[in-house]
Amino acid sequence: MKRLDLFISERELPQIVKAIEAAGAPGYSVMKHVTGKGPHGSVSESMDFSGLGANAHVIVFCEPEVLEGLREGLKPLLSYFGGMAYVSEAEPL
Amino acid sequence: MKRLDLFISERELPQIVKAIEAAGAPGYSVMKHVTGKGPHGSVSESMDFSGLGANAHVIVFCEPEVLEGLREGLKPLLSYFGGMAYVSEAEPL
Amino acid sequence: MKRLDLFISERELPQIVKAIEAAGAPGYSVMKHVTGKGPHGSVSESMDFSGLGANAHVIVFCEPEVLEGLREGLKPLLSYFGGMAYVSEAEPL
Amino acid sequence: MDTSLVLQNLLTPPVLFFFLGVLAVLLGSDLEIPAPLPKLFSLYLLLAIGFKGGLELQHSGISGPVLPTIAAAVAMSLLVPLYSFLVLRLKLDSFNAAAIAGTYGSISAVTFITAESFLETQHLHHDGFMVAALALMESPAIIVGLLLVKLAAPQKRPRQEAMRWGAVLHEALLNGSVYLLVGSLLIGFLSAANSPSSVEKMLPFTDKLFYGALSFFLLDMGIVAAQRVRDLKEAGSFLIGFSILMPLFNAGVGALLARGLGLDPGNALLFVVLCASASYIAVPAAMRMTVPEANPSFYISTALGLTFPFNIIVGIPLYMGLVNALIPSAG
Amino acid sequence: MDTSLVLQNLLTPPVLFFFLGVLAVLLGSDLEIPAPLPKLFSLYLLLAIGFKGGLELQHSGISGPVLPTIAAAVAMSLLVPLYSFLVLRLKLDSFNAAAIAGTYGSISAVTFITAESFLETQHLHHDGFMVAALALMESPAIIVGLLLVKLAAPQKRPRQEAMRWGAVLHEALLNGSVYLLVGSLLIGFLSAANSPSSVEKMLPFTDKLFYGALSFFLLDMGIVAAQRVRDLKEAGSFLIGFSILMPLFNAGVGALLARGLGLDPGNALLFVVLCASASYIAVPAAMRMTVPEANPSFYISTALGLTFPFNIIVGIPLYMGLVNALIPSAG
Amino acid sequence: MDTSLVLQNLLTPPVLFFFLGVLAVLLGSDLEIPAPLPKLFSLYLLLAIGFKGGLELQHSGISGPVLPTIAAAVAMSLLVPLYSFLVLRLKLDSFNAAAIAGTYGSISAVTFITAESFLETQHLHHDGFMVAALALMESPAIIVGLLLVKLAAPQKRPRQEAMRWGAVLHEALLNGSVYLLVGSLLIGFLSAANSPSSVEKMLPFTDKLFYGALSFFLLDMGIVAAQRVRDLKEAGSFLIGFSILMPLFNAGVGALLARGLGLDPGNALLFVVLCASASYIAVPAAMRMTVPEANPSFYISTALGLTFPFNIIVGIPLYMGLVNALIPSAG
Ligand SMILES: Nc1ncnc2c1ncn2[C@@H]1O[C@H](COP(=O)(O)O)[C@@H](O)[C@H]1O
Ligand SMILES: Nc1ncnc2c1ncn2[C@@H]1O[C@H](COP(=O)(O)O)[C@@H](O)[C@H]1O
Ligand SMILES: Nc1ncnc2c1ncn2[C@@H]1O[C@H](COP(=O)(O)O)[C@@H](O)[C@H]1O
Ligand code: NA
Ligand code: NA
Ligand code: NA
Repeated sequence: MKRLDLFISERELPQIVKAIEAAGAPGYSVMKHVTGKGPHGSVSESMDFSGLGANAHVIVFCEPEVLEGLREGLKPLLSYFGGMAYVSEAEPL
Repeated sequence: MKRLDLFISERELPQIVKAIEAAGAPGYSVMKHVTGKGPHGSVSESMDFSGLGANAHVIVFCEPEVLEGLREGLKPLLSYFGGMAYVSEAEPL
Repeated sequence: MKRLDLFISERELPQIVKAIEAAGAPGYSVMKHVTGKGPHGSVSESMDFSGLGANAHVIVFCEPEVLEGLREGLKPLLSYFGGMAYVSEAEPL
Repeated sequence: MDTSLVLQNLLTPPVLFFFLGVLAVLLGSDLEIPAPLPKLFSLYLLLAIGFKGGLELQHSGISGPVLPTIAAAVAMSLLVPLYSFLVLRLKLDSFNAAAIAGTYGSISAVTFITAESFLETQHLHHDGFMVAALALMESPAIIVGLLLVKLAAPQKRPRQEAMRWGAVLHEALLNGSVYLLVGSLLIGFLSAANSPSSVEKMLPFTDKLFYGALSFFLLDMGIVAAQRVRDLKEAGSFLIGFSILMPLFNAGVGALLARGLGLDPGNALLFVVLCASASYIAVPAAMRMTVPEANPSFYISTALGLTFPFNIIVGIPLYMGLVNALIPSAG
Repeated sequence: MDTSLVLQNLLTPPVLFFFLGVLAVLLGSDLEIPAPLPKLFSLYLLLAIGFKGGLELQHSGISGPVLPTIAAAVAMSLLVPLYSFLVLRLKLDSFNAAAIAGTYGSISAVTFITAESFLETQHLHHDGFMVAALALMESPAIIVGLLLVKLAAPQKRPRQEAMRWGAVLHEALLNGSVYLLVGSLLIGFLSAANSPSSVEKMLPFTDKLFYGALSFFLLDMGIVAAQRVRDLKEAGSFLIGFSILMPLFNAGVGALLARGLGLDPGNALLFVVLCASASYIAVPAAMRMTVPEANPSFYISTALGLTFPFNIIVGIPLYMGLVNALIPSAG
Repeated sequence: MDTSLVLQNLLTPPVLFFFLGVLAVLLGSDLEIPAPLPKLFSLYLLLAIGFKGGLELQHSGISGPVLPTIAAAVAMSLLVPLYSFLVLRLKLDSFNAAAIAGTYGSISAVTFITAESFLETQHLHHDGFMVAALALMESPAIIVGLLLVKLAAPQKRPRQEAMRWGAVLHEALLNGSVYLLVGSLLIGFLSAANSPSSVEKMLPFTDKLFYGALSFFLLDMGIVAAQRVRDLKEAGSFLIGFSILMPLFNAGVGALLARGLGLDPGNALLFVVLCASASYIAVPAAMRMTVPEANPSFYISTALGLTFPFNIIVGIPLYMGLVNALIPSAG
């Protein structure tokens, strides 16, 4: 089984979730209020009051086949809006 | 070393933590306010005001032997209350 | 590629982040409000009002070479202030 | 149905902010009141309503219709789940039927508060002991709901120990919102007797802010209720019908009881609203723990997605009309 | 420049708390107002300012200078982005120029509120319809900003569908903060007409708390604005100059328009402040969605790191001086 | 010990809500006030107490007993840690002894506020300069605590640079809560002199809400304090004894000093409470940074789990009795 870790802006969350569902992932988990730094600069929570928000961390556990679909659906979003994605191995308990 | 990622309802957290401690895990970390989707449907934070809450993400790093005990203690809880658990490999820094 | 998971007190976050940047990591993500238990005892969110805070979960994805620098910079902080760090494997999507 | 009453209720800030929240979801606005801000308002409203009730109870004393009314209220919180269960079993399994039945036996503090505000705009008197009735109707319904599961559900449940009575009673009586409401009631009661000057200093917080905080909270409730409407489709027409007809039936029973108890119109309306409302604070949290077999989207979407808006928008003025018809005003 | 006005503005709690926040960052204090508390204050201020504006609009009616003023305000929110864009294109690409242009066409509700508070300490009258102008200036600027991108940006953008007009209009009109402001305005307007007693009960929340809540929020704004100052260095001297000179220019245009519209000094100051302020609530959130090519640190740090503090601290009294010079007080 | 004073203190909303929180933990209720809501109240109380103190300081001026009292307060915040350290070293290592010593030299703003509220129910006058004393007692104790570590701890600490004096002074003086308190004091002082009308507009927020917000916060403090009681067992009987006896001793010294300073009973009580209280806001956060070798559960559970409840519940009326015995009321 595969584990996908996504870090994106909270603002793009609805579109990312749509893409995950479209790829047929069996589920996903979302943590908001994530801060950090990446190639596009620092992200803090200080603009939260404005609706701009910080980052979200999205985790998807899925079969390798589904990962292919996720890659296809997510890559364009990540390259347009920014954000990072990493894959690792995992097994159900 | 093993890494266990649990996703359960915040409401069941006390019972899950009890089971983790009973299995002799050397420690654990808990993140609340996790939303997501799984076989039992969507979970949002909108009922937070009622004490129902969203999901919690629990992480346990432990030796493989301890994982066996965790499996035994957690499986019945997960199958009764719902929730997901995944295992992967990790090493101390 | 390597994935580093750090669990430290929110109070030490600025120093930890400084060490991560000094080691030349390409980025990092931070989740606050993490509770848990470890060799130094339990950590809850109940002292949050005092500025003491709970734990933070820091994730760094980086090349193995950078991990060496991270180890060097972080180990003294972790042994002085407490906190845990685990390494696993990951690949970009 | 007295449409002028409906209109008078409709065009007040609390109800209008509720609509604004509903509309935000329907139109797809990204307006959001992030957690834990709604919890702040929810805790505040429970604390304030309890405290004010305690003050009034101290002033009015425990006499006249107080004890019979409270007894009748508790009786309704035991009875409503029983007959609701029978109706719900027509279409649902025991777990879901019991969880929803408990929900309708219990009460909605926010509906109660909105009814109080409505009474104030109508210049109708009501008493502090009604808050005691409110506080005492939450727990029995939870217990009956779980009793129904125990009696009617398949004998062998995997984690029977989760149903230990200790745990159930604990959840029913010490549930955070029940506890805060009852505790604040006692604190109001004690403070009013012993330290009137300190009560005076509490009032800007518990009294003056109350209406505005209620309006703000109802904005969020509108958002949450509208998000639940989607679940209603899944729930199907049986549950949709139940969510409207059961409150109406309970209101009717409540109105007759209120008349029998000799309550004046203000207290009678509150009594009817207690009977007609369903819990979406204490009960869902309790059910999730103790009847995990039930589908939360059923008991939450009926109580919060349909019965709550119905009561807030048309129920309260409708019940006022009913009360006015059954109970002649003293004035 | 009337230094006594500047001082009078400076030594009031809202501005002093803003300074306290700025100084916390400069001195390295760990003072922090964690999320989502600033959001609570931000939602509260929008709700309260809208509600109060609605009340006053109901009382004053829609007559006299109301419609011309609102029309002029909307016109400015369309015009300012156009000429700002031309100036910004001198140094920036189309994406960044359009995003910043939209920001300056729109308004800052907190600057407006601080100006209202300033007027009250000056005992100068102002009208509720100015809040309607505030509410109506947010969306057009967002739309013009995005129109500019569409017209001036390289033809082929990777995710053209993100620029569907439906999505853009949706973002402009239903953005959470615009929606709450307009909704609260309507609720104030309707409540004032239909339920004066319920309005009375709202006032302790929407009116009495307002000044203190503004001060608390400005403490956070001071922290956030000061954190943005670092980004300004990256933005360079062109943008730094723009963040001061453009508001001054817009204020000049606004003051002349206000005179032409025959506004009295209080309303004139508010009109000028609307023209001179830049949005850091609704617009950045919209731009992030629809012009992700633009660098957020540019449009946020100019509007929030420089224009906002400038307006709060010296802009408001400066514009008051300008208004006093151009418009003779009726008194 | 004047039991009627104890009872009068006990049956006020702040103390009763504190009890309600304690009881919630003891009974196992799931009542919870989630982060960051307690931080909202904590920030609010610091802001309001500072602002009110500044106003009063402006009105009373800096004369008479003001400077001697403040000097005595600062002296106590230096002295208490010194003799506390000697006592604590009997059983604890230097790190833990120094951290706890610093905690007891510093103050608890919430205890101070509760004492102020108690004085108001007793109709006893007190002055704004006592808030200045409060504000100035936090930092010196932090510095002495760290000085003790430096002098008495094993020479070689792994990260000696963490103890650079710059960092320590920074933490002591610019710690968020000290900074907000002192800043609000200055803002109150400046506003009162320059803009009385703006002060008027702050009062509903800083004054009227104060008592209710304190009660709400104490509900959470009750929960947190009771959760700490478990840690007390680990701390052992020596620390339990210390947490009660040291405040009593400090109160005695404080009462004699207050008499020597010629303070009237109201100010004397506040002075005693400053001496007798221990910090669980600024100091633990500072100690965690600069003496990580010390066990936080020791310095938090003594100050928050025992000394704080003791002072809130019996300490304040007890100290009032002491003050009444030592200082004859002017009336
Ligand atoms: N190397 C990394 N390790 C962990 N998180 C990262 C890393 N790079 C980027 N991120 C996260 O991804 C977010 C989006 O990155 P970006 O928009 O590409 O700068 C950042 O704000 C971080 O939260
Ligand atoms: N495939 C998945 N990937 C990531 N998280 C998941 C997945 N499936 C379930 N979850 C999380 O586990 C929670 C509980 O799942 P469940 O109750 O089994 O529907 C969900 O609400 C998600 O937060
Ligand atoms: N075995 C573990 N698994 C997951 N998290 C852990 C583990 N051990 C420690 N932690 C986390 O690391 C934090 C710091 O640990 P400590 O070394 O006790 O200061 C704890 O509070 C937990 O959040
Ligand atoms: Na009911
Ligand atoms: Na503008
Ligand atoms: Na002290």
